[in-house]
Amino acid sequence: MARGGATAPRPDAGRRRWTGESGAERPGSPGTAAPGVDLDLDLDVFDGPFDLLVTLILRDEIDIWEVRVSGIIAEYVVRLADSGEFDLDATSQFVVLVAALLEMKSRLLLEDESAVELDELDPDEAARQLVERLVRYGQFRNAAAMMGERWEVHAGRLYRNAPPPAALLRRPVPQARFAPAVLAGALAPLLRDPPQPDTSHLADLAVSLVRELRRLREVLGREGRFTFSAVAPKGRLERAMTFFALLELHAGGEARLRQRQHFGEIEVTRVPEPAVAG
Amino acid sequence: MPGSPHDVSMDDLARRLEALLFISPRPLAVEDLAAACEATATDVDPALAGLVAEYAAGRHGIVVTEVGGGFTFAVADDCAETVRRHSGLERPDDLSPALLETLSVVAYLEPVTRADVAEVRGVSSEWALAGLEERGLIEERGRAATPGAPILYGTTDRFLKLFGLRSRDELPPLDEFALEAGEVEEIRARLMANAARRRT
Amino acid sequence: MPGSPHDVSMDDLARRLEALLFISPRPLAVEDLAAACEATATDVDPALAGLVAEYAAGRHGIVVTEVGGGFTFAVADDCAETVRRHSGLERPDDLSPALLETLSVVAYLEPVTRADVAEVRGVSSEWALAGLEERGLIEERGRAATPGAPILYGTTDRFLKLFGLRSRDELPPLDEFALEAGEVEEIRARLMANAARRRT
Repeated sequence: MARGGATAPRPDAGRRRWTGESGAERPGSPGTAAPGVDLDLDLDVFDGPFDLLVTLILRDEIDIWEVRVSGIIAEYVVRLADSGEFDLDATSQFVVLVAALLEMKSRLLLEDESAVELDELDPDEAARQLVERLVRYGQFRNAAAMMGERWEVHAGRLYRNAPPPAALLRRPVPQARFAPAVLAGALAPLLRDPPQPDTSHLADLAVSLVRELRRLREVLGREGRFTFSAVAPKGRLERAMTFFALLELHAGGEARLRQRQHFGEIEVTRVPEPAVAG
Repeated sequence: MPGSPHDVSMDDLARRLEALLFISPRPLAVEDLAAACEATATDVDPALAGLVAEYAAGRHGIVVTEVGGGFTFAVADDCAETVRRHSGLERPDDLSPALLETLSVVAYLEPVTRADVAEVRGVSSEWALAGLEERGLIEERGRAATPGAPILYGTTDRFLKLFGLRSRDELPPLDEFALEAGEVEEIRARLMANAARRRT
Repeated sequence: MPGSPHDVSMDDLARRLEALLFISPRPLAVEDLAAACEATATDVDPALAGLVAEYAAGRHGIVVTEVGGGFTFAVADDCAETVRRHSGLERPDDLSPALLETLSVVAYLEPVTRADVAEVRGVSSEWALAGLEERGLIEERGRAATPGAPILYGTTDRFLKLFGLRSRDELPPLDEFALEAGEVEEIRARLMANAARRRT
């Protein structure tokens, strides 16, 4: 793609809005209707469709602090498994939205951490330090705009790029300065297949946790109470999964857990409906 | 030119300088030129000035410019389009705002570590530094004598060439880019508003 | 020259011819020059004659000569010794990992376009190719018969010398991948596939 001449300046050179790696932008803006993901949620703080939840969070009407994102994911995976259908578009949309929620939440967590540190400072001092930092950063942003302008003017300049003719070289080309094997070595990493990201742990855990949750809910619904040893499978990993599932039931307010002594039996009791008030 | 050949030839030293600038793929400093001509910088200076005048903008299809720590020939700006069309040489891809910003941090603070850059920008700049390194605009400059001995980065001669700078000293002082009082006030006000919102 | 600047600048066409000859590492025929300037040979001839006169022997440190059916700039004979002395003072460059990787892609897959190299390496390789060209390790090998007719690159005799190879067939086989050096197409396919996978 040949571009225009080096002399043609672009009007907004170097004055483009800063985007890129910006940590300052929020995913979606307040009031943006979330694209349709058909999922009904029943969470501590919210009972209704997922779309509505996202919209409310974006409008700051629900505090993302209060929302357990893992709960949303678990619900979705259960629904996905139950429906037996896989809609790629809808699922990608869900993943994007959940990622946005997680990003917002993690950002809040980080903000809060720094706020705690700053609380230990004199509030005025903390504000002064922050302003100082932003002012320093602003300086570099302005400098970057100047550099952008210089780039527009100079980057297209053409310099000669030809090697001197051999006759004009005093020093002859160093004979066999490099071993040819070096070339094969340099190419080899490109020939190797890029490693596949290992997602097995994610898939395994998610699926078996969801299955385990469903199994325990059934037992709980049927019997009202049970003990850990009665429902736990033999394998170590499987037992761990059962344990996590119990914690999920507990966290979700569906079951009460009780252990009378360390390393003793865990008793699980159903919490009568409605589990969540309001 | 055509129909009006010059009657005066260049002097011997100037002609040799011209040959050197033509042949070298890199800009040549006065000392390099002097060494190659077995002359002193005092001899070279006026001859070079004459050469620069001969190839001043508008006179020839090429110009002598001082860039990247030395002197070099370049295609005159108004002939670049013709050359580009014929040679297929492309303008380098534009730098994204994130790359430009990272580059300005490196250029003003070099040598800098990855952490220094992240500190100024407030975001991890690993990707941006890798992009700049791949484009030949920054390079490793050894390791810092601090715990972990992190890599130090600095700008390259190619950086100087692409930004039309004679040397790093030619960058305008950073102070010139300081925010104006009004802008600082705006930042302060925004921070206060945020803090107030978080408290409620 | 110094002390006697010319009063007449070159005309526009002559200046563009000058720029074209300056940038091209190979002689350019009158037809090439005419095409590049969107002019006819009849226009180009007098402008070129003027350029040849301007750069006649003894006037500048470089001369315009006609060789092998085309015109090119070359160092004036009486300046050659200075240039040679300068080349003796330059220290040889090492090849950075990026240059070496790019060189290996060109060496095993040649002829390749800039886009092929970028595709295989997964990063824009313009700067690396320029660096190799400047070192005389790769050179243009005509144009690909694809849209836009991009430049094809291949390795040079200097490359063979530097790596102690008698011919390109002596490139070490990529044993690790059970491929013979001759199976270029297979390597190319594999590299392209890897590049595509890396992008996703």
